[in-house]
Amino acid sequence: MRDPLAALREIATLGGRSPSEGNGHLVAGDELITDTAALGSARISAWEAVKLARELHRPHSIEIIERVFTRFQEMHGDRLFRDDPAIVGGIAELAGRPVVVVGQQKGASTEENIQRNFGMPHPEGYRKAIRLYRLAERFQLPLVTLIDTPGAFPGPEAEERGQAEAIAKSIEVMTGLRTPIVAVVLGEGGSGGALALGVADVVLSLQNAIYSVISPEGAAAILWRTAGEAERAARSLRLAGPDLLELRIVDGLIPEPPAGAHTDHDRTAANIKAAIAPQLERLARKATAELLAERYERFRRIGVVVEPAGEPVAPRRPWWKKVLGR
Amino acid sequence: MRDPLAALREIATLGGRSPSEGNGHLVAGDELITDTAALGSARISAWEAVKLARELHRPHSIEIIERVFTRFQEMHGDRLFRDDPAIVGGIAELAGRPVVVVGQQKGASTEENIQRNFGMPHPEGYRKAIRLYRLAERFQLPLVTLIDTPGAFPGPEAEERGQAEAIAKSIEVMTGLRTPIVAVVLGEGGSGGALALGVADVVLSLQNAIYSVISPEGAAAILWRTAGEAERAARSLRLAGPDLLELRIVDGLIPEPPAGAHTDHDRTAANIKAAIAPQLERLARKATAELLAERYERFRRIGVVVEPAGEPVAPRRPWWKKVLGR
Amino acid sequence: MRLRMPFARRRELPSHLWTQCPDCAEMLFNKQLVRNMNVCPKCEHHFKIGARERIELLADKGTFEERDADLTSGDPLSFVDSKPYRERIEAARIKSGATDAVITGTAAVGGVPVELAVMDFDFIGGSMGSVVGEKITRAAERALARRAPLVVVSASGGARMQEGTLALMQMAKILSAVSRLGDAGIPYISVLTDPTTGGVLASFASLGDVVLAEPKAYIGFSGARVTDQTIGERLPAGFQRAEFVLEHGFIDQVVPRAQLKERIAFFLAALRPKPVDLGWGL
Amino acid sequence: MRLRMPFARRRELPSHLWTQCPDCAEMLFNKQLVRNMNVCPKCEHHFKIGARERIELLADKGTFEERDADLTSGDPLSFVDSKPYRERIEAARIKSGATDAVITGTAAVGGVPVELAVMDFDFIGGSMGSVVGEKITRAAERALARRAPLVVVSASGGARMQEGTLALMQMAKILSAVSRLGDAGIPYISVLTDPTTGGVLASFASLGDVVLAEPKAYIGFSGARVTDQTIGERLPAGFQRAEFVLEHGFIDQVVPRAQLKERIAFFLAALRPKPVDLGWGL
Ligand SMILES: [Zn+2]
Ligand SMILES: [Zn+2]
Repeated sequence: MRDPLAALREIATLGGRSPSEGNGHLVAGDELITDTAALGSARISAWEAVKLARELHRPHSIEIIERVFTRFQEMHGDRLFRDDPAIVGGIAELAGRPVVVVGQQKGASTEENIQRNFGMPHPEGYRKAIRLYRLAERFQLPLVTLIDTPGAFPGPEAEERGQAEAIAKSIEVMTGLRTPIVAVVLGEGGSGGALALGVADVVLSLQNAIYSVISPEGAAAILWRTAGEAERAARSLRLAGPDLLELRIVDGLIPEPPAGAHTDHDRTAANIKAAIAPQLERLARKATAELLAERYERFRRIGVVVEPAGEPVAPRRPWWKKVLGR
Repeated sequence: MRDPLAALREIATLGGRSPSEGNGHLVAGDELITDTAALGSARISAWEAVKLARELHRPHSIEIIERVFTRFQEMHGDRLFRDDPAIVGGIAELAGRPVVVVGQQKGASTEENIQRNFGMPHPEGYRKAIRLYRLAERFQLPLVTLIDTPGAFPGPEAEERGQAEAIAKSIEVMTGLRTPIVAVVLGEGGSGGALALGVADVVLSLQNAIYSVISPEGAAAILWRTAGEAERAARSLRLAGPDLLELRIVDGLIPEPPAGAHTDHDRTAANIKAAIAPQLERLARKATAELLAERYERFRRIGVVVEPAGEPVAPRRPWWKKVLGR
Repeated sequence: MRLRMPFARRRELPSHLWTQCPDCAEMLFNKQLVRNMNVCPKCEHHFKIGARERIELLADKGTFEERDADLTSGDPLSFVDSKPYRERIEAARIKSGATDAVITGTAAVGGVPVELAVMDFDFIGGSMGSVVGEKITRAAERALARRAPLVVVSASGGARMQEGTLALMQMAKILSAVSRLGDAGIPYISVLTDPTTGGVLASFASLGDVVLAEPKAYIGFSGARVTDQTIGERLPAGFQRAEFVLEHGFIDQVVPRAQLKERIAFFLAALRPKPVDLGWGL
Repeated sequence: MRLRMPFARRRELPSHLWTQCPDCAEMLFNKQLVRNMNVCPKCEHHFKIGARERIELLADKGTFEERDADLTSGDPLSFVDSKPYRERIEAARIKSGATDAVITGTAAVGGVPVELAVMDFDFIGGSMGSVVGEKITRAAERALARRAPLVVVSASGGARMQEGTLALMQMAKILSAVSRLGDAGIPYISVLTDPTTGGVLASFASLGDVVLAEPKAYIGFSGARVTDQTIGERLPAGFQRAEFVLEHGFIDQVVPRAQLKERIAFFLAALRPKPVDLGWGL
């Protein structure tokens, strides 16, 4: 096996930083893990993380919203087709200041899951999200997104109404949204359907949440032709919190109670609040242009490519400086 | 009966102009009638106009587009739900320059009318229009809209998908669209469903087209409780071309062949081309801010209200000057 | 507050003291009904209320200052149906006590200064003619000029036929002004009450930054009867009622009348006008 | 042009001279097929073609200059399934003749200078990993820097599993760059070919100012098999084919291969980049 850190060094080379610099803009503290070494023996297996992330009684978006924020007023509808119960959103207050919050919503029971479509949004869910993003932008409210979905719903009606277009548009709108954005992966970050809420200035994850390009079962079915290899696929996909931190998909991990978030919703929410409040504070002080340029760079850096041998890659000059000749 | 010109004098008072000033920005010529006096005995009854405007073989949007423009490429879809055949649109060239053109599309036969839903758009039709308006804005192409609809489709599915929202949004987008717009009423201008394509810098109408707040049959059913009074309603509603010109709903009338547009599509199209080309030319020279300010004023002026007696209304200072203190 | 018969449009007893709830058939003592904001205490049926009553319910006490109260309709089309338009207006004036189908002015709601426009269904079915268009447009222009939010409460059968295309064009006139509020980052809250239809719904009423509706309010572009006749289909249950429209994605919340003021105040507190006008191109 | 077997994914005869059309079963002489742009002359079935063939068809003769040709994949996850990712890449390189699943460069199309990116389904199913993300992003950045239109021809099974979330994030990375083209008024034309699915369709492929597709191209977010299994429903006829997606409003035109270049050239001529960059906030 190849040294897994080699990949990180490749990233580092491209990004012009070494891993020891951490994620650059986040400072570790009690409320945020920014170095996987700090996890020590608390690091669980990928499959354990998958199970915890999907735990029925894990706190979902509304449970978190009610505990992290005050005075939440839900706002419904995409103004186009339908109000999708798999995505909730609205305006709430954090430390007395209004924010727009949007999250995928699973149920805590079978009945509720049927009503919420197991947290799998239709296109109209993403279009509701886009509408609320635009509301945040118009009134310069910070945006907090909560990611918790097995993925966008793959049914025929979702295809007919443009699931792909809706996800693409949601991502695109977030890349250019002129207000601060903090995203938190609460449970399952399922593929493009999760990323549609995930383009943020700061992307955090609960310690035991997962975020993956495909479900482990899906990967196993395609790569090993049996869903039985899901555990192995989970490991290979590097979808658990600490992996995401090492790969710089997320900027920090939010600690969970020792036995998992489902054992203590209040404490989980308190940890989330402690983690996001200082980030919103910090981002609010940035000029919009700086915010957008840094958001661009945050995603621009992601990926591992090898430039021709013998030509070491100089630290990449930020894109906007090239264009503006600075 | 009250002197019908009294109303015009009221408008004039409010707008700070007298009727003799004409429509302000348009100069009459062979290609455009801007004074109803010029019509003389050619002025037909309202009911005759209704019949001509609805004539099955009257040239509809595609027939006009093919004759007025060259190299028309239709563009489909609203990127949300469906491609509505009752609205057509795309890019074409006028005198070698690209324009975006969007129009309601009736059929010239029963089969085609069923396929085109008799020119009654669903919400997705208006959303396709909005998408094309935005395309015109992004690439600074002038927009030409062609109005020809009995009205927006009133079916339950259209209601469910937000017929009202779609029309409202289309109107709103047009009010602020940062590119020149010329609208032409080809046949029937049916209520809000027509206005959704009708917010333009210059609004023209074919001589025998109609434009009405409600169909004469609908008005008769409500006001006289019998559709049999449709002819009387048509007269009362002042929906014919010359009425629209006198009320300043349209800025000019485009002459039709003597027996009506349906008798000569080529000549009708040639007249339309002769009418709109100089308008597009003129509007292209305006700065965007001036264009938007004038479009605002064009619609801002419409309406007849009476301010308290004894206080003659001074010419209203344009709104944007008030705000900017000029 | 002026004591006023809450008009139920179906069966009702012609009593000065009692009104029968059209939903649950309960006989309600008028004074009690008024105390309960004209909501049936038994089944929560929301009776239609006039613009003045609505302003009493929404504006902070003593803050409402009416504007453009003396703007009245012309008769540009010299329109005559079963009676002349001028007579119809005169009758509506007497029936509703208002000069046209909207009352506008400045007010505070929950301490936030706003421009407020409230429609009155009693004035020719809340229909929108030049006066409604002019008054709401002026309210939006004042909102822009002083960077205050706009709150519009709609109740309307649509555009006023007796003013023809001039009425139709009010949709574009109002939206021209409302659109500029959006560009300038000034909040616009739209409240839909029973009924909001036609050209009012197809223009400003649908496009609030926040859209609220009262329970069971009838909300639709085409009247259900028109739709039913035109299409010859049976309509789904609850078709074109607020809850139905909410499910279909066009309303943020259905809010009972008793909570409406505090809810509007919440959104006004959250959506502050942007401090600087970013301009719309001049 | 290099003579290449047009791969039909179903029954085909392993001949160097003949290919059987998977749609009409006609036996087609390979040379004739290539002359016909790999379209069946009998039934117009559009065979998949490689990125180099596509560039030959679209770019004005001799104008294509490849960029970032030597950018290759790392193996950030040290991924091993039935074989190690590094071996899989090596095999794909040999099979397709390309270094990854997209070829990018500058070209002229109908005389208009553009940045061109063409995906190759033969390279691990046209899957999008870091290299695809980086190359298309660089193409978009070059397009912005020199204010030239961007044309992307997609053919992809989606994100590349072997690069995990790093592959997923390429969707955001590419769209960050593409979004800035839109803000700057620089045209972006997206061409969907058989098949365009998953994370590619759910990002840049869907958001062209103009979206064109080849006839019968398979276009969908979830594979039809996934959809079918998940839902247990029979799918409508033509589900997820270009014509179906056109009807549902997500494609501007379905364009036969023979007309594709002239059609792209038309839109490039009509949609000129705005002369001045209005900026995106700096
Ligand atoms: Zn009751
Ligand atoms: Zn064939």
